[in-house]
Amino acid sequence: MNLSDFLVVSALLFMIGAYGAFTRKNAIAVILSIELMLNAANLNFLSFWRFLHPSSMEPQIFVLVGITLAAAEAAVGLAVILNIYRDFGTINVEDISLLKG
Amino acid sequence: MNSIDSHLPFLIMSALTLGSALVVVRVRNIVHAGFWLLPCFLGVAGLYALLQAHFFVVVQVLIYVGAILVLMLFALMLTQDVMNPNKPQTNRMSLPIGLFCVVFAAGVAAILTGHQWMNSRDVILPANVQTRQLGQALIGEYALPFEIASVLLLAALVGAIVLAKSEKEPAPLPLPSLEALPDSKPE
Amino acid sequence: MPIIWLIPLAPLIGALIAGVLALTRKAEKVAPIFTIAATLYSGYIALFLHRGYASATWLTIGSSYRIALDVNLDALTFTMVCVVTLVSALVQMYSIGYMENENGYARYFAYVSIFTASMLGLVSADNLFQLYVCWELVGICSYLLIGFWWFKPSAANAAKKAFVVTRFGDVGFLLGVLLLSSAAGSFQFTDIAHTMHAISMGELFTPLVSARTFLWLAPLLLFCGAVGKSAQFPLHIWLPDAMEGPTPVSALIHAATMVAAGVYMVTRLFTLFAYVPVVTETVLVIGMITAFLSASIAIVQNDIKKVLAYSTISQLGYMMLGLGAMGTVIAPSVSGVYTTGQTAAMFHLTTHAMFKALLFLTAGSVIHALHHSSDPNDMRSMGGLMKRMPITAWTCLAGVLALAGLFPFSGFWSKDAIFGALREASSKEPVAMFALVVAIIVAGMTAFYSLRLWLMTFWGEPRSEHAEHAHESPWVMTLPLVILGFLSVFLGGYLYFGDRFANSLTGLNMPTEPLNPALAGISTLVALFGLGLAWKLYAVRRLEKDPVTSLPSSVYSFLVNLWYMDAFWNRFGAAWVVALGGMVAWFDRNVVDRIVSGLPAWVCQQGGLAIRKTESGQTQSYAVTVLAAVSFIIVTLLWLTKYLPGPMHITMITH
Amino acid sequence: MPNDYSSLHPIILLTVLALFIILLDIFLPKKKPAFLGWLVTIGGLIILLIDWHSPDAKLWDGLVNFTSYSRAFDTIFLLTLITVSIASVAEEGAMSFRGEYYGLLIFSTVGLMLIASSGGLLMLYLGIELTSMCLFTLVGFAKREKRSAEAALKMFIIGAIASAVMLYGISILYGVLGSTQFDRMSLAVARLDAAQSMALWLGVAFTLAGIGFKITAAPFHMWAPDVYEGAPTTITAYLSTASKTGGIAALLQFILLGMHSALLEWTPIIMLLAVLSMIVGNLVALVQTNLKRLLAYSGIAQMGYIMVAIAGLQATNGSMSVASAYVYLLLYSFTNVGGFLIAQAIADVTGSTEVSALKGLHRRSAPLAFGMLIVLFSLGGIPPLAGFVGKIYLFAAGWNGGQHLLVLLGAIVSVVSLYYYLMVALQVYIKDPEEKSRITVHSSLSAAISICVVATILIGAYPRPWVELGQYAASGLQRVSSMNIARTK
Repeated sequence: MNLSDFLVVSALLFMIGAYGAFTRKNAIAVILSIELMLNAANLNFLSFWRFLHPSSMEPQIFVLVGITLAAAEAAVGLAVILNIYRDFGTINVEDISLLKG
Repeated sequence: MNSIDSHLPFLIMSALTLGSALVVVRVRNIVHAGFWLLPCFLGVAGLYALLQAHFFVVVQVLIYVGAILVLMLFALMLTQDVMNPNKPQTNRMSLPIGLFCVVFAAGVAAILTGHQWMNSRDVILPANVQTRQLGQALIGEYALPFEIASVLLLAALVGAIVLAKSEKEPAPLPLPSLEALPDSKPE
Repeated sequence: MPIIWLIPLAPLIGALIAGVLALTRKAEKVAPIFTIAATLYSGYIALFLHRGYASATWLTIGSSYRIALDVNLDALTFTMVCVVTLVSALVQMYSIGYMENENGYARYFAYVSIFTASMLGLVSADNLFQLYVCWELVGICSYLLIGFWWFKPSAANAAKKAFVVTRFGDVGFLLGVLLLSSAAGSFQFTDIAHTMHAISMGELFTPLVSARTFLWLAPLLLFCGAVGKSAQFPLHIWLPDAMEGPTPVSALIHAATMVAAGVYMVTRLFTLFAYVPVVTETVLVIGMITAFLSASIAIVQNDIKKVLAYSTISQLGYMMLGLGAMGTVIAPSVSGVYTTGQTAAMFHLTTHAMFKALLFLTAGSVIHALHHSSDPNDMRSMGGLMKRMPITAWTCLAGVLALAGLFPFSGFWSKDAIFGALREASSKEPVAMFALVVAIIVAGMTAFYSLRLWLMTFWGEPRSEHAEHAHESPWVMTLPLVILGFLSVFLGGYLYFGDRFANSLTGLNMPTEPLNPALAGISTLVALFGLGLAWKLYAVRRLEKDPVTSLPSSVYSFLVNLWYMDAFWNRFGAAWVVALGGMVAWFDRNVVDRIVSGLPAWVCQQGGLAIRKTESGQTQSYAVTVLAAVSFIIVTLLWLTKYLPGPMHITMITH
Repeated sequence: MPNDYSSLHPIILLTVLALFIILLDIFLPKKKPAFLGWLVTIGGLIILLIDWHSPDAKLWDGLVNFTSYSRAFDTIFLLTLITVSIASVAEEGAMSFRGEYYGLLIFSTVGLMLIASSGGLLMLYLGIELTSMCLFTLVGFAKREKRSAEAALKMFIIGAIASAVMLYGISILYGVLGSTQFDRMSLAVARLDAAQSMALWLGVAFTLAGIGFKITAAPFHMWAPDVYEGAPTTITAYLSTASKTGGIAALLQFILLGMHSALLEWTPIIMLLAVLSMIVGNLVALVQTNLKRLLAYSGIAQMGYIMVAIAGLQATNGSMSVASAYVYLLLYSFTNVGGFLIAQAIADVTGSTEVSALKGLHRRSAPLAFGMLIVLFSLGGIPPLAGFVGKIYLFAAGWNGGQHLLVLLGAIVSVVSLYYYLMVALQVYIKDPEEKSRITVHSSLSAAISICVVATILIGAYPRPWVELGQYAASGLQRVSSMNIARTK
């Protein structure tokens, strides 16, 4: 178990999240996937902190910011989706494409 | 680099994280997807524990599992009738995008593992000291980012209320749990 | 502030006053008083000062580039200022009558006055930057004035076409400006001339291209601008369409001044063109093609303004011929070389400005008289206007004969100066010999169509109701005609006999190249031949059918004319001229038009449509693009840094 | 630099202003005009004044740097906030949550100001996120309109993904460089063999996604046209100017402060963005029929022109590129806000933002038509308007930086762009109007439009002070950068 192992796990987690964000039809599932991506970034920060710069404070602050952001994004995102649900009667991302070209 | 003696906990935690993450992005029933997020977040918390970041283990469980996940589940319940779980829940591009993500992940992992990381150390400070230092930093050196993060949350809250509040009726379901958010913010 | 600044500024102030008057919509009628007074005042300052220089820094970019505003009143500029202010003032006076009942009366004068200011700014520039800015400004004014009658879709389209087509040339011009100024580290003409000299001596490195390439590329890029603005082949297509604008505008902008800006620019920067023969040869060949092509088209036109438009293009081609021929060098120096070709071109520019403005204004006078008719521009529905509009007819005849280059009218002297330059060049260059022959043929064609125009309009009997009831224009319109008519007759000879032109241009006291009697004789004969042919075909009482369109087997022409010669000319002369003209016109419409304004537009359009398809409205495909772009950047960098270290550093051209 | 915390005052005061307005609105009677926009204007002007009088400062060991650079960019942000707020007064009557509207707008400006004064990726990231978070809501502010809701969803999803990608990239950069503070980053980059460190460029590429999202440089531009079309027009105006300006400010800091010694490797990335933005923006704008979409694509192209100057950073030692980018952003803010506000004024009457709605505008409202003409000509780079001066300056910086081919391409696509600007001008001046009724514009909206149009003319006619402001901005960045370089040696 070393730094590389953690980095590989976080890279995989990030890409799984990205995959979900790109392919899920349900808008809420897209937000869930984005949360996975944010978690991957946080995991990265903490691994670097632990293995490379254990006395540095920056990664921890970044993780806090990341978590705050996740919470804020969840709140705004769900409100946006609720709004979409009211206007369109669906939350399928594919069906919401009035604007194009 | 082997101060953490056993590989087993790491393997279990990564398997839990990645496995449940895969289920989250693939499972058809969206509510199930929401519930599968729980072991995934717990797995990440476990990895944090392996990294001796105890404070963040707690925060991860509190915020993600306690607040965000509950919020998600509320929203899912609210809109679950919309999506028919018997139909595919992924769009047409899922196969090429999947391939792209696999290749990309492999590339990123290869570059990151191939890098010569400098001054890699094995020092582990006791966890309580870490938390105290963090607390001091948040009211000292990093007071500004901390405050800005709170402005960010406030702005998000205001925005969420504006968007979610319907023009006539009182606020719909997600709001009560939103208001719980600032309290659970790490102080 | 030195008074010299007022040369470009006075018309600008006039334009502002007219603009304010246009906004208030009251007292619109007094607008021309201000603009004409301002224009005349500019001309007066120039006459009064004669020479002068003023410069001010407008902007400093970075640490080295100084962008200046200058008024450099030297001999060349002096000539141009006189031409511009004189023609502009007369055209504005004429417009008082012509635009009397139009909407946007004051707006019109504001535009014309802005144009005058920009044109004066252009000719008094001492740096490429100001030249370029004014170059664009006159383009915009032209756009606004062509589209002045915006409610006509043809006018709107013509305005757009003029703007877009000239922009093609302007890209080249802009690139030339950038190339030269970055090499020189300055925009000033003298710095650039010295830089060019240093490059030719191999003393200086050039950006982007080798010194060898630079010497021909930079001037040719500048020439692109002249091709666009002076309507040279293959960008000439905008000028005939530009006739949609009010006729006085055609006289001022599209005959006398703006279209001559290209010729002026090449003259001003001629020292840059003189380093490599291929550059002047290009100018020569382009001028030759333009002169011949448009003269042949002019023969078959029925729209009075279109004939004049093609004639203008053809005459501008003449000026380019003169520039390209170079002739002999009068005054060699790094910063300002003077050749007989240059002086001939400027001489022709001056006389042409007078007689072509005159021709357009007479055409305008006719159109004004017929403006109730459905197509007031069509010469087939005119005829017999000489009795009804005598002043217009006689002044027009003066313009026609000047255009035809008949002795002793103005056009004769300046055209022969160009022929003289060509003859001098032909001893060194075979292509100039060929160009001389073509130029003489064109002179014959010019004489033919110009007299045809006059005869179809004024001779014989009226061929329509409206022509029968036409009246002479009011005095504000005829007075400018008389003044310009006078100048069209005498200006050329006046400038020639006093050795005035070349000397005023170079500032040196040297005798003008004397007229070559043989050459002058040939050109006069050819012109007379053209005039005679036109007289033969068109000087009839009732012109039932335009001879150039009639078939040789037409019984009518046999019976009426009785002259076998007529039929003979119809068959072997006019017929093939018409066929040739038609062919060239077809080529112009279908090939040149399509390639220049069609192909790039089509490519851009298709490219736009193709890229637009990626904008599918699917949020997730956008999201994929973000990560795909990230991966693409990573792969590119991997490729550049790891496996191919070469290209990375090739792309980085550093000073 | 002194350790003077009074430099924080503008940011603090702006936050307080936002909170004050949100609270004030609760006590104001609904359904009556409240002129909150004018309150924002007055507050904004006062804060701008305070900003210009606050000292240079480097706080918390370089977490934030207040320099002439941040001051100059704050000016753009605040001026845009002010013009957009003035214009929004016209909409106040029909708006629910107007207090929140202005509050969020101000919060997003706070975020932008943080970007411009950030001394590291931490504050940069927070600033970007604060701005985005406010804009997600503002874009969806017209809740009843499907298009607005859709725009909010699109911007949210792309924005959230971009921010996650960026955070991941920052984590890698942290791992490679050991810090996200610009001064320490540049120190570490100088020690590293930058060209050979793929992990570094991995981090850079990921981080760029977040910044590219803000700038809407191709290929990160995809969201912009849809969102611009769907969002309320005042918000589109803000989004297309201030938000992009913040992105460029972030990019310049990231490159020049954080990775100064790796400029050579940066150049191809910027060149790629420049080429793609110029081509995609201009070509797709050619085939647009909606004015807001057209301006969106033209905005993408304008970012490409700025990238041309930034690609020349290597050779010009930065200052000319930064100054020209700043001048362009300043004038572009006025011009583009003006364009969108005119679109808004027309949409208020005709209910349409299609280009065809402009038909015969000249006869329906001559001042509006004139304003549109100025905006279009300025965007097209026709002298003597602001856009021309800006473009010349940008291309001169690019040319001096050795990017001759990019400048060439820029000149060519500028010609293409004239075609579609003229097409719009044609509709305004040449075509017959479908309706003859005159268009009346709300007084505050017309005030905002006048500010923009006058500024566009003024900057073009007398560019020297604005260019000097650009050089002032560049000097701030230069100073911090040279301090970093000095530490490296």
